[in-house]
Amino acid sequence: MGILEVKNVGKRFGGLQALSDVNLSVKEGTVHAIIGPNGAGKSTLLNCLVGKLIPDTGSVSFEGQSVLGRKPHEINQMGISRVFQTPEIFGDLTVMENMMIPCLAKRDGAFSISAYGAMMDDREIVERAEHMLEDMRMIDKREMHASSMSRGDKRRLEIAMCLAQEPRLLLLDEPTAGMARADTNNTIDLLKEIKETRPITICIIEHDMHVVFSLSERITVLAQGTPLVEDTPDKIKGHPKVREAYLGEQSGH
Amino acid sequence: MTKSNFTRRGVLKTGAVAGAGLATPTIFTGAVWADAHSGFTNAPQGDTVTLGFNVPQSGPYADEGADELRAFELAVEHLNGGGDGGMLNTFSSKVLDGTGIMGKRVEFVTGDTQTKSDAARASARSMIEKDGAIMVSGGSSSGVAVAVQALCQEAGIIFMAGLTHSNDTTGKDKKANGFRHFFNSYMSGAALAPILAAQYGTDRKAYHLTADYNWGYTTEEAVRSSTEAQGWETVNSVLTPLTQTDFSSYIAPVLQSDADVLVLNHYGGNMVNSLTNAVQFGLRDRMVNGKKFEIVVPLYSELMARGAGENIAGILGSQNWDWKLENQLGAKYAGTNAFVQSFGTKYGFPPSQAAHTCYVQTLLYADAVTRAGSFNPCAVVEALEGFEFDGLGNGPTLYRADDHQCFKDVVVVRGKENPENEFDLVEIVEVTPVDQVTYAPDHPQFAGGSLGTCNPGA
Amino acid sequence: MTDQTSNAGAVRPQTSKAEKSGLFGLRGKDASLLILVAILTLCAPFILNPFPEGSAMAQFNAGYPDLMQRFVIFGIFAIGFNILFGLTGYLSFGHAAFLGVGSYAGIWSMKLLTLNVIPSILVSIVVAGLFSLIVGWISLRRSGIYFSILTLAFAMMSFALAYSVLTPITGGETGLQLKYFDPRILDGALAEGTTPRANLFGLEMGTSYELAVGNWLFTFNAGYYIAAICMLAAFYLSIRIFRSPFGMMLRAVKSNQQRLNYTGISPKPYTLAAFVISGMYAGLAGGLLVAMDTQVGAERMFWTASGEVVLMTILGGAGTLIGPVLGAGFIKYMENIVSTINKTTLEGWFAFMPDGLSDVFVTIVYPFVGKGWHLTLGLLFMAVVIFLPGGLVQGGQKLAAMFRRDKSGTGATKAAKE
Amino acid sequence: MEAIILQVLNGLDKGSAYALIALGLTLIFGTLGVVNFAHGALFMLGAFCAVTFSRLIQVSHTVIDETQKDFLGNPLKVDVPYIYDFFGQAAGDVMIDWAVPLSILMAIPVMIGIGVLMERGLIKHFYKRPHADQILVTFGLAIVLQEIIKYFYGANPIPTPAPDALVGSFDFGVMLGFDPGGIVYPYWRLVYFLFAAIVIAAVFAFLQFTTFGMVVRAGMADRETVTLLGIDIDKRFTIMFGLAAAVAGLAGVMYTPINSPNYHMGMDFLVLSFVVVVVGGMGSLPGAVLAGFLLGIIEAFASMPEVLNVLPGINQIIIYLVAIVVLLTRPRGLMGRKGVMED
Repeated sequence: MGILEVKNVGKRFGGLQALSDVNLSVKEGTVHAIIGPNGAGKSTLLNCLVGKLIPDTGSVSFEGQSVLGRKPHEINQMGISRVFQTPEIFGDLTVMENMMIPCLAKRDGAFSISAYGAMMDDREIVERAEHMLEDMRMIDKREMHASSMSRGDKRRLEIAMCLAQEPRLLLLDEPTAGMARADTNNTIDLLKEIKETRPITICIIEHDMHVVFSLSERITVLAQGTPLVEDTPDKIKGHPKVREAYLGEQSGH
Repeated sequence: MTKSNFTRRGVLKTGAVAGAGLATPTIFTGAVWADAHSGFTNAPQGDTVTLGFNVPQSGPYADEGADELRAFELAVEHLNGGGDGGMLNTFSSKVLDGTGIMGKRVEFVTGDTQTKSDAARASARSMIEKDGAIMVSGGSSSGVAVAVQALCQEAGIIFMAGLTHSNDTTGKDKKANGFRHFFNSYMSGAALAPILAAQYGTDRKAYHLTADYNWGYTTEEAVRSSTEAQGWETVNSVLTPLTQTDFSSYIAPVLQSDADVLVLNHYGGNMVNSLTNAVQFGLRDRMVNGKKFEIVVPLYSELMARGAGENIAGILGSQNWDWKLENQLGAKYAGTNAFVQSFGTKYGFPPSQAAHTCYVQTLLYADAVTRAGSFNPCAVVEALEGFEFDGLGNGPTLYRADDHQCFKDVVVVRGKENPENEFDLVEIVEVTPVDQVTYAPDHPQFAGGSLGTCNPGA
Repeated sequence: MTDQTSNAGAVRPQTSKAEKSGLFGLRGKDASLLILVAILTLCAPFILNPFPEGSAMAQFNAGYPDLMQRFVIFGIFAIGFNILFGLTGYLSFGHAAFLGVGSYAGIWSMKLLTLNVIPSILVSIVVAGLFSLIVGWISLRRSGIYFSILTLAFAMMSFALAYSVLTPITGGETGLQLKYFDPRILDGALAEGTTPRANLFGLEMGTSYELAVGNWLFTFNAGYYIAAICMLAAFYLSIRIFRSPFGMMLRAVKSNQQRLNYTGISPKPYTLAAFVISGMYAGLAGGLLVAMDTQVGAERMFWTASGEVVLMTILGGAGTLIGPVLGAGFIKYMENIVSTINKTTLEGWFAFMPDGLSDVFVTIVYPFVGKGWHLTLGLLFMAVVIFLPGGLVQGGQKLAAMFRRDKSGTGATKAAKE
Repeated sequence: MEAIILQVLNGLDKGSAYALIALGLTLIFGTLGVVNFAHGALFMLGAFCAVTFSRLIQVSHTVIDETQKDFLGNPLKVDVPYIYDFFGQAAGDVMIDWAVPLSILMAIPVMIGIGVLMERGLIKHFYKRPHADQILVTFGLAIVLQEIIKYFYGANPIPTPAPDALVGSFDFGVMLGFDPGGIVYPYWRLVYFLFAAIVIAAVFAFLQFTTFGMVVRAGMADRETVTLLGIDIDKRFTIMFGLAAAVAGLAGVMYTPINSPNYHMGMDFLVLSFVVVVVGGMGSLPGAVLAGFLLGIIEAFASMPEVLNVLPGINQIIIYLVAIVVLLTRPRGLMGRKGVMED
């Protein structure tokens, strides 16, 4: 029984069968990658996991509890955090404030009004946020406006914000898309570090095979909305079915 | 320390000249002035007295407000002995001699009501609290009149209403410190009904379109009850929103009904638009039950007539006053020509009824103060209550003590078929004499209010 | 002296190191700002009456009770609106409805319960809060322009109904006023014909104390000070909200709702709470309007009234602490002072010039004052937004920056900042 | 039955005005992303083009007629329009009579000019500014424009009649086999409806069948891509603004015989036109037109006495009620696109 169990999930958009009969099991503590050519349904699957889309058929459960029908913030509160393709952070807020919000979410839940005490008087949250920033080596940027940072730093901040909630499952949607090689390597290093230092399961959707093979322990290959194979990276590398799926379209990867 | 509900700014404003002589600033408390005022709000000190003219200067009634303001300025000029004296020469009371009011030169301040009760009250409070006005006058709607009248009652100054036609102003919302010279919905109905019956017959079916607010309600009720008393039948009555601009969807059902008279209980922009739309739908040329279809507008105003253009041709309505009264109906309405002469000379066109009522109200106030020998509001109220006068353009008139409403003849007019110029759009049909429009103070259409007692303020 | 939210949360590193809270839990700049506003508000009767009575410039004096009351009351309204719009970015175009509903509730409390203003203001706040809860709960299902139009629709329906169908409850066109024969179950009956007046445990709102210094006359009005204290409390509370976790969440809503959702936080209750809080501010303003001037007309719910508070907030600087108050003061000053300047006044001002010249000046200035005050207002709106994109607050900051540059190196800067 | 047909006609007629104003508004709103509170003022300016035109062609010189007296007893001054001198009295009278339709000729260039001037001089600088700033500046502009009109024309409505040939009404019912007098409809309102239909069709044809229109539609769908393609979208936006101003202006010109224009008529229509655009859905031209007609018809039906007897006061709120219901059931209005003005 994995931490995340996807069973027989299907999703249809008008005439397009985006997902059909997807089964997936992510083991606790592993790094699991989902790869596939463009239009294979990777993003649709991810959106079904976090509550942005509701699958037409099948079930998705996290730690034995169904996530279906729950709103994104409820699913997040169950312990799933998501990193987006383009970093989604609070651009108008400072780095420190960006960091404090997930800390508050962790402690106070989806909604709590504390409109009277000053934010900066909340020792517990301030310390936790500062600690996290130090961990991520961003403490010197704490007063910066998040929108004025480089893309690599935005990504780092977004991951840090997700980690601050201490999720059991971290979903990453092409975390290195559009990044320069140096930033990509930094991100790989960061993810490796996270994997080693924290008890966390990571599920990653990625185009870049370099990233996939440097990080993951299991790989699921998705093509035309259905899982083709699921295996360890070594086996996937030479798998004929995978070659077939990629050849002709984007053998370059 | 003194307690006052409204300041006595007039004290210092005019006393400033004397105060300027003090070389070193001295701190007074209000108590120092206690003996200088005479026990009422804004008692004028020194040699001037300030009146507040609160008229709409922005919004749809801005032109009407501008005309009221012209009349006020003219009245002040005449009171101070300028110009040709206007109606001072024809007024039956002769105490005003062109030396201001009781020897004090008249000054005035102006404000913008925006035809909103909040803005009107703010503006009036500024006149009272900041400028030390002893009387406030003007306005172009009943909502504003009722709001400002109540304010003046609280503040302890006199309110001389401008154009306000709703029964409520001297009915359920009447106040001891407030006076209305303008006529009201009841009088419109009572004046129109016999003439409508004479002109259009007693066997008529009326369809009412009524503005969906207080003035509309009282006007409809007044016209309805007095026409029904003449034998008319009211087939339907539909309320239209204040903000409506296109009345086509209200006019169309009239075509479907068997009504042969349409009564438009609308004022201002509503009336201009509803009348224009009604004429567009051919109502004026329509025949129903073998009778010619007729449109009636209970309250006419020159500015609205101008806005509606040729659509008003042949349409009956009532007015408080018309500038042609004296020329056409003789010396009973003396004062009219004197006023038109001085207004026309100064501004180049004849005055509207709104201008007339504001001019007359200012004169009446000045006269009452002079006769009472005091600016004290209670003295003024006493002087105005039951005051009978003549020579102000409406013939013999009574300021009734019971409700502070003027009783005088009502003019019934009709839109001219071929107006010669834009100021001569209506013709006088008849004048309904005062006894036909007089009602008992406790008439049900006016029930529910009480004057209270006069309030002199601080 | 004034600071923008963007760097408002701006907490300097040293402050987070357990510095003890300053005035009522406010720190540094915030505390100075509060003190400054308090001083300005309490001394308003002096500050707003700089010209001696009877002088030509006395026209520009704004230190009379009605206008001073309006400054602070509309200041409250705008502060509340800013909590919603400035922080969350949700542009409500129907906030005047809450002010109106608050006013009606307040006057009914004075009609049915007591003439004391405290219960009336409380009733105003509660009723406006409940109404805003309903409107907000429905309208917040949509965002952006769709939200704006939903709030506009509710406000316009409130206005239209209050003006017409609900006349028995609202007084319709002529509004609601107090009568001596209203039931008022907590007060003794009033003598026939007397005018009911709002009071605070016997202190009537209209009570004024006048102080004459030379030719100057200063009016200290009880109602103004009660409204001013409410405004200071409202302002203080708004600073607390801006600086609180809740305020930060609201800014996060404005910044990125997607991320907020995926951080396990539901934006809707936060925006709804902000909506209700700002509705209650509007209710407080409405209640105070009634307390100061016991009359309500439906026009205060018309869409132009809602538009006015939007303009006040943007004009002053949306999202800043003090901006909305400045914007409210600016618009109310224009409305009440510039509109009263008539031709006679102008002629008085230019009387010192030779005849021909003074006529020229009067002719040039006349279209912009008196009945032309709207024109001046429109031109100033455009000028502010073109030259000061951050509103009046930014103008203040620019001035302050210029001042600082001039004095830099003299050491006066620090002294001025303390 | 007659009553229903009449109200449908009324609804279509009201709807034409709403649709025309909303069409221009949504062109600016949906394509340029600018909240234009001055759009109502453009409608009002259009109406005053008609007023100005009919005054211009009646510019007169004064002749003193000693035989008549004015109200103060002085000799009457009679005005003789110059146009009589140029074209003779008969032709001059025809031109004065047809002033409103003729003024379209003046209104089109004037309104396009005003639109272009507005965009180049003011709006251009606000594309990147927050919506709040756009609201403030366009609201300021609207106030200034209407105050200028008030200064020159006063606050009172100015009667601007239709040509004599089109005054009066037309017995529509007889054509459909109803009793005479059953369905009578004013000529000018029919003209207005046809005119609106033509303008709407012209705008759609322009956007559908010209390259310019294709680019603009592409720009509405995805502005960034179009800019990336190296197309000078700025210039096109200027033209769009001119076009939107012209549509609003024409709506105003033709509206003058229906209701006498006054300086604040723009503000009266402003709120309603925003409601129409939003109910139609942001960024959708057909949505704006559909919503315009829909709200017009619903408003017409809500004002029928039969309806009001059952639901008193429904006419006061119906438009807003419909707007709320539509927006709650269809999150982006009738035909709105995702992501336009949603933040």
